[in-house]
Amino acid sequence: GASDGDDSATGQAGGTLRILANDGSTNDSLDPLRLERSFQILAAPLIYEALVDLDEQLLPQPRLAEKFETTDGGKTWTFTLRQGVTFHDGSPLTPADVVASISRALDPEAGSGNSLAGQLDKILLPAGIKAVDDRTVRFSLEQAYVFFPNAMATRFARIYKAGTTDFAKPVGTGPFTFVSLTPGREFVAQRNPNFWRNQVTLDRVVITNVADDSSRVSSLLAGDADLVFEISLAAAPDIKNSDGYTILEQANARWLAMGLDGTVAPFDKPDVVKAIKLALDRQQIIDNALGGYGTIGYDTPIAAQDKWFANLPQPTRDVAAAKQLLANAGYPDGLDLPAVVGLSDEPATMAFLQVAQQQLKEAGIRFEIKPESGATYWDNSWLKVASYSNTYLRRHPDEIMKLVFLSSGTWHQSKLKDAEIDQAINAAGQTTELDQQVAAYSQAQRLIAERDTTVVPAHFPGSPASARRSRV
Amino acid sequence: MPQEIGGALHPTYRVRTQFRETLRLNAGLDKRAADRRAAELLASVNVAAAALRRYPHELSGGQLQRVALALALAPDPEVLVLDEPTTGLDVNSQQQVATVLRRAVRERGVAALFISHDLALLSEVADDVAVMYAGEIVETGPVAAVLHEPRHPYTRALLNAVPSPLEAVTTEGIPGVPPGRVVDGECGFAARCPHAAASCRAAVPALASIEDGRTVRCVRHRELSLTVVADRRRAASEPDTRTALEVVDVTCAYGTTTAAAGVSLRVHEGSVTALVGESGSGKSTLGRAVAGLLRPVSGEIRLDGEPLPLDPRRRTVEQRHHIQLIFQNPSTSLNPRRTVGDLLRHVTSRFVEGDRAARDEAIAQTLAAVQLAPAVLDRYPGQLSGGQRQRVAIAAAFVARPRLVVCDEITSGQDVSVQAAILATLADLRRRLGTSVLFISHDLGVVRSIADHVYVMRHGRIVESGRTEEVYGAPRDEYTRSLLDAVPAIAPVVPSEAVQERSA
Amino acid sequence: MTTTVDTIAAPWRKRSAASSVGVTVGGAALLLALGVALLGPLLAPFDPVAIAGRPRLGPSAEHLLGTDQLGRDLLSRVLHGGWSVVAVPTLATLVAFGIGAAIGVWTGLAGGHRDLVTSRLVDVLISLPPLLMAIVFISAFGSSAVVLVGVTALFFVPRVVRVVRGATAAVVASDYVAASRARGDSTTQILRRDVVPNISGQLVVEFGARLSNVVMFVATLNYLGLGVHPPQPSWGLMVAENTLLLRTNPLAVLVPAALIAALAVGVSLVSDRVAERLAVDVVAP
Amino acid sequence: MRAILVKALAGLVTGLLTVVLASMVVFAAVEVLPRDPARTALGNESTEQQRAAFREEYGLDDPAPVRYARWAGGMLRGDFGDSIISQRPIADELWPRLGRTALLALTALLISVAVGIPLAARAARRPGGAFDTVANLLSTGVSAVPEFVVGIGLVYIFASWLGLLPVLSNGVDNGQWAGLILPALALGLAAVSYVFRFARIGVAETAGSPFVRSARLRGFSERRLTWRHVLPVASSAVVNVVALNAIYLLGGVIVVENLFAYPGLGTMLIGGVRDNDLPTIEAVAVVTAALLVAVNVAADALVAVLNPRTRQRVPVASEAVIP
Ligand SMILES: Nc1ncnc2c1ncn2[C@@H]1O[C@H](COP(=O)(O)OP(=O)(O)OP(=O)(O)O)[C@@H](O)[C@H]1O
Ligand SMILES: Nc1ncnc2c1ncn2[C@@H]1O[C@H](COP(=O)(O)OP(=O)(O)OP(=O)(O)O)[C@@H](O)[C@H]1O
Ligand SMILES: [Mg+2]
Ligand SMILES: [Mg+2]
Repeated sequence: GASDGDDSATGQAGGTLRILANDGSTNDSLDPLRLERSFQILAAPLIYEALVDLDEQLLPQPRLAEKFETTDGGKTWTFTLRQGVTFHDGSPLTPADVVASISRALDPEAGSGNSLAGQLDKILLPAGIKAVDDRTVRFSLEQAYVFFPNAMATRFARIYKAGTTDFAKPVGTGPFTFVSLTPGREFVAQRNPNFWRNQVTLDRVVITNVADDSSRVSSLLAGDADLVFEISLAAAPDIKNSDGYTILEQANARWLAMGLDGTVAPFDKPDVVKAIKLALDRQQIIDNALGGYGTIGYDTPIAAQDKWFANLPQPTRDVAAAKQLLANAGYPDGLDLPAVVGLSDEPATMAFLQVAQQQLKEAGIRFEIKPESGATYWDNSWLKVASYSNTYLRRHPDEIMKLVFLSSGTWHQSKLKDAEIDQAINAAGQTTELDQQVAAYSQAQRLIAERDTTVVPAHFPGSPASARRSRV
Repeated sequence: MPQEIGGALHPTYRVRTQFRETLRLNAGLDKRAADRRAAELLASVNVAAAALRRYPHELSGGQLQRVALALALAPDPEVLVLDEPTTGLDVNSQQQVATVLRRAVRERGVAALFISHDLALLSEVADDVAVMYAGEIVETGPVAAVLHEPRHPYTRALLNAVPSPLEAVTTEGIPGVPPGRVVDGECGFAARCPHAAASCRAAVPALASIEDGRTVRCVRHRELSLTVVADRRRAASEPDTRTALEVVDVTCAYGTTTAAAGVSLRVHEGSVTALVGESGSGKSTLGRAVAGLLRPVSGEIRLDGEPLPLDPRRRTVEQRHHIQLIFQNPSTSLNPRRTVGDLLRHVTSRFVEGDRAARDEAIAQTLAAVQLAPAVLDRYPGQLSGGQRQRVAIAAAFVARPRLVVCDEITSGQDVSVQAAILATLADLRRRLGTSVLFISHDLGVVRSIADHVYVMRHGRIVESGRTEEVYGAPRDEYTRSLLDAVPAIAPVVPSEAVQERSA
Repeated sequence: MTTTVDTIAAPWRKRSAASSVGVTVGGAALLLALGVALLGPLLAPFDPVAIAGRPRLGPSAEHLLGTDQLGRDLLSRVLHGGWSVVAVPTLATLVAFGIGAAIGVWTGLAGGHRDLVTSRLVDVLISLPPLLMAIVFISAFGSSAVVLVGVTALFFVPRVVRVVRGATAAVVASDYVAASRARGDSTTQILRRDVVPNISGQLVVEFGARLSNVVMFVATLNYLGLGVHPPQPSWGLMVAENTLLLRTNPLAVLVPAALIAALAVGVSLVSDRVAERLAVDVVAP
Repeated sequence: MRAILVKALAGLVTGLLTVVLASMVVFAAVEVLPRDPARTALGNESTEQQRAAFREEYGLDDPAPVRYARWAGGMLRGDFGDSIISQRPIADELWPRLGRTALLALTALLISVAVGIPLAARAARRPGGAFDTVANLLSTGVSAVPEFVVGIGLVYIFASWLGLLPVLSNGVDNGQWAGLILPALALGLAAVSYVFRFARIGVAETAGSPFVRSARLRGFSERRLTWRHVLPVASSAVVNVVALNAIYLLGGVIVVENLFAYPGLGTMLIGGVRDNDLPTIEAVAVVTAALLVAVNVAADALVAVLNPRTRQRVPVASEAVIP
């Protein structure tokens, strides 16, 4: 899945796979509830597995659970565990392990606020998790939730041995067993000979943290590494043109967002927001800011190639129309926006802002870029200032729309209250029928693109979490 | 042994290491043999073997020079070249080195070439002497003969410039400056020679052999009779006049170090009073107190009977005006970034009454008195020769027409001929302006040639005082006597008739 | 007796071969860097922040140095990018000098306890590593030009104080100042006539040495992302921005890097020469 | 001997003062950082109560002087506190990194001395000659190129282009010494030019001094003169320069470590700044200041050994610094 790295390790039989990550830190830990940076997020799926995997379309597929079903429209979910799965210590996987792992994820004390606990807040109580027999776990929800299996695929829902409290030597069921972890520097895992699914060909995986962009690329090209995460998109063409290298593209792993507070001037004038959306040359953003990798954004979190896509008309640049809109809004000579705070840890965001700045300038819309590192961005600017920009990971529409576009969403960027949007988002959860869900989300997308102030110029490939913390 | 004391030894190795290294290379000696030999060598220069364990910086200047001599003797050389081996040493150390050298040379049969400025020292050390001028040997011969009967005008002029502690003599500078290089086409000394004739300018004279194995490079050596040195004896000092400066029971201290304790002295109007003594005896300290650079701890300083405030900052302009100071080293006592004119104008604007024209007049007169051309006014000190610089310093002191000038070692560090010229200038100015001079020096010869009164200082106290001829003639204090004994001097010759030029 | 050794190096003394090559090379480098920095904005063919073409183009007739990752004209960015590398260090050095020289002269003149206390304090302040402190400060106050100048100046003040104090103290201990004192010159007069003219040479040398240091210091801060903000061009930042282009278009990195080096080298070689002219002994760059 | 002791004591006192002042400056600077350590540690979704409890636990609400005293007192006992991020004792992380940074710096120093001194000896043989002129210009040039440029250049040449050396240096603990070469070179190159310049001046001056001339008269070979008579004297100037410049080398260390992912104090510092890990920033800064003081004291001692005459620092013009 997009957010959970890739365990289908590539490479020849035997040997060591050397991976470089960029954001290791001294608090790296393999506690599944503390997975925040890509360094850990890359390491964890080698050790642990979840009940469910998400496929390319973000639809749940069996993993440790052989099958999962609801009989009452989403209020009760029954998961049947796969047989013959053993932990790295040789003990078999049992429903008790699932109960323990998921219960702990819901415990605010243990998880200090992981997003799974937030997602299932007031929906699943610890008492609602039961081992039915030696193969079955039943989740009794407080209210119907048709997307519950998606929740069981997130990185916080991974299964480990019941009773584990210290994750210094983590034990899971994954394709590799833990060897060592030096926080902020290095993670080493070796082949799990008893892996249930297929024969693992690699002997070892070493994930190393290298903060400097160019050093990571240089190491890759110098043969010091096999797989590098968080390659600046600018370097990608370079690598692609070198012999023996491929870029593993995940077409729409991420999306760029510019958040505008719709309750303050000038973003409280819909024409201004429309003018901004019109003045952007989205293809140029992809070409010049994203190294040519990416697809046009329709100002919604759903990319065109997604199953859920609403088939909206493609936004095209129209500077004249934008100027006209500005004039209508009372800015015939253009206007100066409040400074846009950009998350400086993300090269894509900073590149986007610099290109967008030039494009908007042509329409008379001027703004300054204020870079801010993740250390303060999330606390001081995100959702707080009038305009800001960062990227978000691709998520299931249910999850992302409820977070960002619902009036009561915790990441609600526009701050506008729109009952119709809320209703369209909630409608999708009323049914288990995929077609009806798609229809509801299409309606939501149309409304969001039309009314919400959030600008989504592009979706682009990328590995997870260059932002420091797992906001995304 | 190169010029500059102490530099001949490596600063970071012990003396023993340096002997071992040298002896192993030159004589193939092992450690123990080398140490034995080193001790012998040291003994031959009167240094205890304990010095072997020392680093060079732990030896005194005299010891160091003797150790360096021993080290130079270690490879058993046949010829020893010594470039001013005693310059910078005090008179006692000079004596020791000279003695040791003579002995070593005699015992080992080494030939030594001893390069020196100090004619008096040479007269005690050397057998033969060669005099150089402008890159040429101008005269050679046995030392006694050359120094007593110079045949070259330069040698004679040089001898006339040397003051003597043995008798009160006037000294004479040589006009002009040495060319500093070989002069082509004429006698190198012609430009400064009082006897230069057309023939001197025709070609470079050849070195001619004369009697007693002597040689001389002068075309007129037959015509000139320089065998007799002019009567340089100076007139007896003038009778005492009234007191200009009176220092009463002055004590000076730097923090806890007392540099002068209860010193009293007086300087008579229009006379030169000298303050002599070994290095560190407190001479400069006293001079600085008088000149107002230092606040004495106690005592009284009176100028013309009027007491000066102890705190020099409280002196009035008038009081500052009447006491001026000249430092030893004009390179450091003149601001290198100010022209001579700027300095003199600054001084006159402060101390000379009258308008601008009057001040310029005072400057012009003073410059003439110190024999400097008005062109120097636009020069920076760095563009002047050492002698010229010292004249500028003298002019800066005298241009104010002070009552008293304090001269702190104003001639040490100068060439003898320059020194003589400066002393003459000083004497001339003093006579003309009636200025009193407090003359601080450790050169007993210079003092004898210029001072009317002498005070001898030791360890911050005056140990002896009196009129110059009395102190030099019959020193009462033990220390004064030892000082006088140690000074090398050219034995005086009985003067006869004045210089005669056979052909005028 | 020896003749007086001329301790004052004279303005007219012959210069060495090394220094004459040095001043030629240094002067040329400095002129080049300054020329680009000051006149560059007038010559730039494109707006340095505008998207001028496809990204990552190699050198061509239209884009002489190619384009960067965002498609901006690299030549225009180079031509505009020197301003901050010249202005910030110059300003910072001037500020450091204004403060440092004043304190240095003051303590050097005063001597005594005031001097002792200041010297000890300076010893201590000098031991604080500038880059480390700058990182801490800039992450505290943000990285506006004002902060950059302030932080840079702050860490170079003690260095200036030390040199100026030393020079002043040497002058104050000299006989000619003693003579001025005996003459009754006021402190102001001594300052004007004796101290300032005699330390000005060292001040110039020190200024050159500091400036050269500060250029590199500021470039390094820019490189670490603690200086100028994108999209404004700056040579230091350009080296960081374009590192990934090194393989395909080395000029994108080499040109700004070379200009930084030219500036620093030029300043240091030329100030060496000025020092020689002013007859101050230079031991260090 | 007493003079040496007094000097050493004075040096030590100044050193201690430096460390104390450095700790105060760092503490004060970190104090004004507009960040909430509790939020950093607990994450954005933590509740205000949780954060308050955290502040309580770590004493973050106490007045600044109290916190400073507690923190400084801890450091005196070798306790740098816990990292707010990892919740582990900082000392556990710090000491190994200090060792590795020292290793990097020493290697760089070794390179600079091994290259700089022979070059200097060669150049000083004929001051003003062609070799001297070229070497001088080169050294000025190299010293004016920031470490990050040198580092990038080295990577480009040796790793990307020639493929001779690895880019990453994080394997030094496991004996992958090759990784040390490029960072040490990047750091050492700037130092080479300084060592070269000062050694050259020292050698040229020493070579002209009377003791060398008289040693030559006593028959020593030029080679022996250079290595045994000239260099020991010239080297004390170099030692001083190196000590004075340690502070600037340190700036280079920060840049170079980050460029090569070297697990030393520099990466720890930048990581701490990125993570808003105040105790880590403070600890690194103070330890670094202490390290510099130690280097200077060591340099004094070394100079005393090399040069018995001075038994004190040869005064080197204070502009002798590497930026
Ligand atoms: N290394 C040098 N380069 C150029 N000129 C020199 C050098 N050494 C000496 N000279 C010049 O050669 C002349 C003779 O110098 P030398 O050192 O032989 O004089 P000296 O008689 O020993 O004088 P002193 O008594 O001052 O030692 C002087 O004019 C001097 O300026
Ligand atoms: N500025 C000073 N601070 C401390 N002690 C000093 C200072 N100047 C001189 N002294 C000490 O005071 C004593 C007398 O020094 P002074 O300079 O008066 O001697 P001097 O007779 O002029 O010697 P010299 O012939 O060497 O010039 C010496 O012991 C000297 O070390
Ligand atoms: Mg000589
Ligand atoms: Mg004296």
